[in-house]
Amino acid sequence: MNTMRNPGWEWLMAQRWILPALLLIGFGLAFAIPEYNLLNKYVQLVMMYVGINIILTVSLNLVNGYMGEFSLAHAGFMAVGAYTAALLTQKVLPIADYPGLFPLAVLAGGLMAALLGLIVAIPSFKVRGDYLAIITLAFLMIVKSVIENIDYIGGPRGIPGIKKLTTLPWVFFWTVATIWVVRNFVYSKYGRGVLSIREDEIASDLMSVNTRRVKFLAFMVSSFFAGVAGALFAHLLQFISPRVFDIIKTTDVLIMVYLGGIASISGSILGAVLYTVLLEVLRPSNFAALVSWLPDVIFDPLNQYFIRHLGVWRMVIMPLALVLVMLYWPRGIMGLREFRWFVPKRDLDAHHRHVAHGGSHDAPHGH
Amino acid sequence: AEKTIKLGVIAELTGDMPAVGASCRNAAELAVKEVNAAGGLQVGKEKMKVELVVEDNAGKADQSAAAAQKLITQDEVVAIVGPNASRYAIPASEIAESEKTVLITPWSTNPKTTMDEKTGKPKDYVFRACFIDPFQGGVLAKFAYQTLKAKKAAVLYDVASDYNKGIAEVFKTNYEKLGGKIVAFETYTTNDKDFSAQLTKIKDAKPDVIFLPNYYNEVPLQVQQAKRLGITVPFIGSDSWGSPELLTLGGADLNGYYFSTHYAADNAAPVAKKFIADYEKAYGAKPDDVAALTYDAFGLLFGAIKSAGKVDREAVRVSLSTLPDYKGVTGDMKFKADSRDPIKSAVILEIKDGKFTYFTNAKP
Amino acid sequence: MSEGIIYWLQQTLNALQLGSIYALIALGYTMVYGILTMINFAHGDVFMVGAFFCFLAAVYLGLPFVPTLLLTMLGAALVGVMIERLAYKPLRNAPRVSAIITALGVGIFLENFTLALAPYPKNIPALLANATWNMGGVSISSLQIIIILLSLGLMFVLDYVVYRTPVGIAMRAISWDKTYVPLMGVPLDLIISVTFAIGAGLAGAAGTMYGLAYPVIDPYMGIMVGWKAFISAVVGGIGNIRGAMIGAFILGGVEIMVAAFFPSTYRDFVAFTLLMLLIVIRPYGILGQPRTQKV
Amino acid sequence: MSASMAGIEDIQLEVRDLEVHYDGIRALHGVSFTVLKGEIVTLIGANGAGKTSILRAISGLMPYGGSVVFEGQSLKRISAHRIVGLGIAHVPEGRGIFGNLTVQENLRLATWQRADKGEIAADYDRVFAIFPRLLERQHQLGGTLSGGEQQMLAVGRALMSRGRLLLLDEPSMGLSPRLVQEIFRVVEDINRSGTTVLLVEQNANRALRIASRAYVLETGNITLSGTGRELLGDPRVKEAYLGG
Amino acid sequence: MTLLTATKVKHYFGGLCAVADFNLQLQSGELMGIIGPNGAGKTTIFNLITGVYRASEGSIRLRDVELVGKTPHQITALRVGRTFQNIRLFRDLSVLDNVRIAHYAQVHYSPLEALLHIGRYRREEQRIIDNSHRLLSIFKLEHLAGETAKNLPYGSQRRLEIARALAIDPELLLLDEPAAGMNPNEIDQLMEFIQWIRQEFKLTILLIEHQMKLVMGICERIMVLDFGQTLSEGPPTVIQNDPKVLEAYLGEGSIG
Ligand SMILES: Nc1ncnc2c1ncn2[C@@H]1O[C@H](COP(=O)(O)OP(=O)(O)OP(=O)(O)O)[C@@H](O)[C@H]1O
Ligand SMILES: Nc1ncnc2c1ncn2[C@@H]1O[C@H](COP(=O)(O)OP(=O)(O)OP(=O)(O)O)[C@@H](O)[C@H]1O
Ligand SMILES: [Mg+2]
Ligand SMILES: [Mg+2]
Repeated sequence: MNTMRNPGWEWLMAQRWILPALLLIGFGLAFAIPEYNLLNKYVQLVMMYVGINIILTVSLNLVNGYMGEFSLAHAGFMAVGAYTAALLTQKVLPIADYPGLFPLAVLAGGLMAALLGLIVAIPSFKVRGDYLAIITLAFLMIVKSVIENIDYIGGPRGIPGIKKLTTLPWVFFWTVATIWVVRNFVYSKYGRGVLSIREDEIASDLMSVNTRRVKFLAFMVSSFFAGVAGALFAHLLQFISPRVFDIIKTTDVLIMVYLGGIASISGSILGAVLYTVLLEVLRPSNFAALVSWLPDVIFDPLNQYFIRHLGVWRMVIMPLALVLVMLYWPRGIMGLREFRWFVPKRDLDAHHRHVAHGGSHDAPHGH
Repeated sequence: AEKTIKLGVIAELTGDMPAVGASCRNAAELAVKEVNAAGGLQVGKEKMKVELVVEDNAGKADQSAAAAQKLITQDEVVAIVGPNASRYAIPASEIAESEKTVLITPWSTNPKTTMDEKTGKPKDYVFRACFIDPFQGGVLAKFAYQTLKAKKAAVLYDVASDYNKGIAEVFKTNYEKLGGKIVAFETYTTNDKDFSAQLTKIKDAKPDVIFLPNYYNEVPLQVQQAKRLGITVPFIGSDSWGSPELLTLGGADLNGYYFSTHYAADNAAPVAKKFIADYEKAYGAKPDDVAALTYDAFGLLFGAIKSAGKVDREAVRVSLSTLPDYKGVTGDMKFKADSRDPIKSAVILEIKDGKFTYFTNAKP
Repeated sequence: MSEGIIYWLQQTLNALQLGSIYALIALGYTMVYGILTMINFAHGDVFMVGAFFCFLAAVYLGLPFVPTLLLTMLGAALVGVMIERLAYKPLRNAPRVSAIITALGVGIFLENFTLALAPYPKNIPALLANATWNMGGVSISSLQIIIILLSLGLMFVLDYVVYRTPVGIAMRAISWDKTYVPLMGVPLDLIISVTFAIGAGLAGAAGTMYGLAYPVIDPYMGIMVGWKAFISAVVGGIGNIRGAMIGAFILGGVEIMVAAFFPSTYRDFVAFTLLMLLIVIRPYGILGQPRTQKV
Repeated sequence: MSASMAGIEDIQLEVRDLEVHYDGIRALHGVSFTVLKGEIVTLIGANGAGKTSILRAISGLMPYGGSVVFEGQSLKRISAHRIVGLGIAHVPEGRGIFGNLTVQENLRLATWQRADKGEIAADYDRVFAIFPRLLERQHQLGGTLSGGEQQMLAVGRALMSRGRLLLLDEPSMGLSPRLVQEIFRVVEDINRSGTTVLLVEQNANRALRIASRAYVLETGNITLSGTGRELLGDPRVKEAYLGG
Repeated sequence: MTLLTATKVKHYFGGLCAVADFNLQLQSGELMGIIGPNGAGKTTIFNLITGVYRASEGSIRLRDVELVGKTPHQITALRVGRTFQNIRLFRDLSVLDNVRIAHYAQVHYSPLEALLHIGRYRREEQRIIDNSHRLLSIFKLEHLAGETAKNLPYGSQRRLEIARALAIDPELLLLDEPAAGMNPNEIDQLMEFIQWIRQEFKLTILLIEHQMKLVMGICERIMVLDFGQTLSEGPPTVIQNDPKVLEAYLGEGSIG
């Protein structure tokens, strides 16, 4: 709460028009970039990954950060969304004739995932903590096993040749939609209910919060967007298989959530961007390009002995960086804090009604 | 500065199959070093040096696609070699196809890698250096039924792995077509180390032969555990056995078993002998089949670039698909006009005295 | 004996062996898990490092079984204590989940660091003569017996330590709330480090035994094993030594028996569904008790 | 008797200019006081005055500025568990019972630093003589005890560690009137048998009655001090802490 | 009019009988105290009324609604509010949010309206914020609205707990040892305060307390529990002199 007190920053955070403005510019760019090839396709692809990862991270944060559970099922929901959407576009919907039906497929993927979210939501009424973590893990394994055993959807071979329907504007749209909806959820009575469950479930129930309903909604919203992300992912990669959605995928999303910070939308965005971009930047050739301004005497040996081998070492450096970040910010970089841009004005005002002008801080835990 | 030819490699350096990635990178670097040592590649009138860009895909499908996209758009490579496993090769191949850049996967045996799902036709730009699953499964079924005279067979395979499952199923179909009986068709999941339940079941079914279309790091465990349970019938395997590591890991347990693969080191052409010696000198280990196939993928590429006479993606594609018979480490190969899968034959090796020995050539 | 019974007996034996292998790992896991109530993602990777130490000791130093085992345990314990001091201790007062994620990071680091040094799988030589006996169609190996006995023995030792000795009482006190533990005169840091050392040492021992039972090792071998240890510990009841043992046997039993009597393709599906039901029915594990928290 | 008149050897605990911070906010602003051997000294003060913080600092549970000297030895850089070994026992606010340990195990844990087996056995008897209820509940889990039983256990535990100085943080909180009387009686007994007591209490009336000396703490500063009787009669104390 | 009726309520924890035979008739508007030795089952009775535990036997009715079998939030929605013996605030949340959360049952908008911030959302949210501020200012906590609850001094945390309980708009308020950890002077203030909120919010209050000064000072009727059973019941003057109560609870001495 005290890291960002400089006046310039304060001023910036207080400008409510910036976010809508960024949104507009973002949409413009999302259309313009692929249209006019403003950035090369590799950068475009990475941008789409970033978007999908933001969707995953923000939605997982709802359960793992705001609600304080430790769900490992996210990749499972993603798989459900991916397979549902891919089957629709490949086998059911006449996508070839009407590419405009793609959003329907994505929506269906999300809804299917939300439906299966029940499998996790219902035990969560009774089971908490690490015991619930096991249930989510089991869910993930079950999803994987079921997909592997259905030959109609490719079994372990997966579904190749999915039409590439995911585009930068679509990714941008869904990313914004996710952020918007999750943010709305968080700043509603249900969102506060989720927070209170994290803090003290019994007290929450005794303060009139319908904890079942709240958990139910939180799991549904979370798994819905995981499904959406899966659907987009399938139509970007053009190939899915059960392996794509294994525990490693969940681990990636977990890292992004906790790196960015629990119970923070801005944190999740930050975490997803950092993690995804860093993994790409640390590619040997990218890294070499980044430091190519170094004089040859330094660059050449550096490149020869270190950068060229970064291929393996980047996976050593990444977790180290994660550990360091966690030691420094135990709740993640933006843990329990929020850029004020994301906080509804009403909430901001309510907390600062009697605080003298300017003596503010970032809203705690996003309120 | 002098002009260079940039070639990309996507390898599984980290993730679930790092050994495959390491072999692939090693062989790629060896191939390029040799060409450059000879002054470069003859393209048209000039000799051009080859520059290699190696990317890791971390054993992830999305990173495979990202790596492919990066190599093509950012590094502007002429062609790509890799990834090896089908589940990584497929997403990379989609990018290569839409970006009109040649991609040769050394080791992906899934038929779908080189096929366009929408049209059912082969992809234009995606090639492979190996044979495909149905071919191998057929070869092995015939070998088991006719050569080994086994009337009852059992299969144990990894149900979560596309490769294993693919071959297992082809084997089953072909074997039954020949008149054999599959008495047990058992599965496990990647990373399992204990197969006792399945093997006990297999023992109960009393097969004449057991087929293990599994990777060389799992096969020794499976064979050892089977022996411990008192199973005495022979085992056969597929090209995934074809790593010298199998012998280090499995030792004498594997003597007397057979598997199909791409080439036989002891019955190899001079190119192969030279490659094996060079590789051993450079890396202190015998090359496995991924290394050999990667080396051949580069051989194919070099040949195609040379005969194209210019460094141009489209030209490379055209000349690759019309390349006359290429004599590689893993045998002679050639692409048919309507296919991206090389015509090549398989060999059956026997494990004898802790060594791979040539047993027979096999055509389906 | 009829074939059916032989089959049954053999599968039961298989289940026992797999269960004890899981138990070997779960016991060390649950020690640390019990006192810090932290999902120790790195445990599986310390186990992996242990297996690699075993490989080094056996192959490069050419040591026989006992010194290899001791050296491995020592090495793993050192790694464990180092991890605790550098990565977990600074987070002792932070939310529980921070340490979990740090552990995850440490685990991935260990995996890939090992990978950078050893990209190819390694083979653990047979340090123990492994005799196999055939008893009326059921085969039993000496290694199997050793592993089963070892895990049982360890369970009793640990159970004694945790429930009967002052160190054990201190460990349990820490697991309840460490704030006031020093007021009892108990050196908190030391006890936690000792617990980590024991846990990691056990992981090392498990790595060795696992390496002997399944002699192919690779840098990622700890991931799945770590999850299984976690499952065992939770199913048995968090922090409960006997529970971890039972959890491990349940897991091993379910995996083997499902594969034995159903089509093996359904193994994961059935096993994990059963697991899910089990937790729903017993939300605090088999032997676990809800933390009595008065309202 | 005041601190300045006492001989050096009589001073058991000397606190000088104690400062404590929470998240950068200062909770104690240089508190100084002394406790002589054999005394009961009580600290009274409103909620949040900093009483608990003082005790926590003394027993090494939190970092502080200033100095704390116990029997001539500075406690500044000594870790909490060693301080127990030096002879300070602390019954923390909220009792700090280990809910998953039995009564007996809770008691046993407190003997961690002791090697004198025979005397430990005698101390068990002593504790059970003072709190017969604990004997009855020996094998019950600490977490299921009632509030009063937990308080008894907490004091019993402190006795087991054989401190020469006993820090008590609101021992009467949440207890029935009867038990409150009992606890105060036990505190006096313990004191009489030679243990110095530093007592923090809300129940100022009672605390002042048994105290040799007392200090009044207000928002991190000591504002008044004197003997128990003096303060009991002081109108300022009456108005602020003894109620109408 | 009888607000709360408990008949033959029993509760067991495993083998332990925490509440043996509890009967109560609480009149609307009454302020009643429950006292009794530690472990007598007082808190358990609050937990039974609010649905934290389900009574093993017997019936608890609020007017004519049976409470046994209902979940805590259902009971709370019937306008029963409570505080806790050990403070249970939402520690990491702001003071304002602590109070806002307790409005859950009174905020009327659907999940869809919440997800899209449409319809009744704005109006309802504003109403809740205003009401929360009203409560906070009554409890002199308004300037701390944005502060994290755990950073509040103990006394303020106690007040916040009561404010939060009032946010659910209770008719029946259950206070579990509100004076614990307060000095006699603070208890005096608390007594006045309880009486004031009782008027202001038209509350029926049931309170558990060990501070005799408070119990004897403001309760109209007192029930003494021992071993989960009623030992004595009556106005303060009677209770104070009941030998059974003296023996089991008050001890030889005085008040306070
Ligand atoms: N963990 C903490 N974090 C932040 N501030 C704290 C913490 N603990 C105490 N404080 C603050 O320090 C000051 C002194 O607190 P302390 O607990 O020492 O008071 P006390 O006199 O013991 O009060 P009480 O009678 O309520 O027990 C108070 O203002 C309190 O709010
Ligand atoms: N969750 C529980 N599990 C087991 N026993 C319990 C539980 N809650 C309370 N008890 C037991 O029930 C009895 C009554 O407890 P309760 O908390 O109601 O007492 P109380 O009258 O409120 O005492 P105090 O005045 O000390 O708060 C006690 O013996 C207690 O140990
Ligand atoms: Mg205090
Ligand atoms: Mg109570």
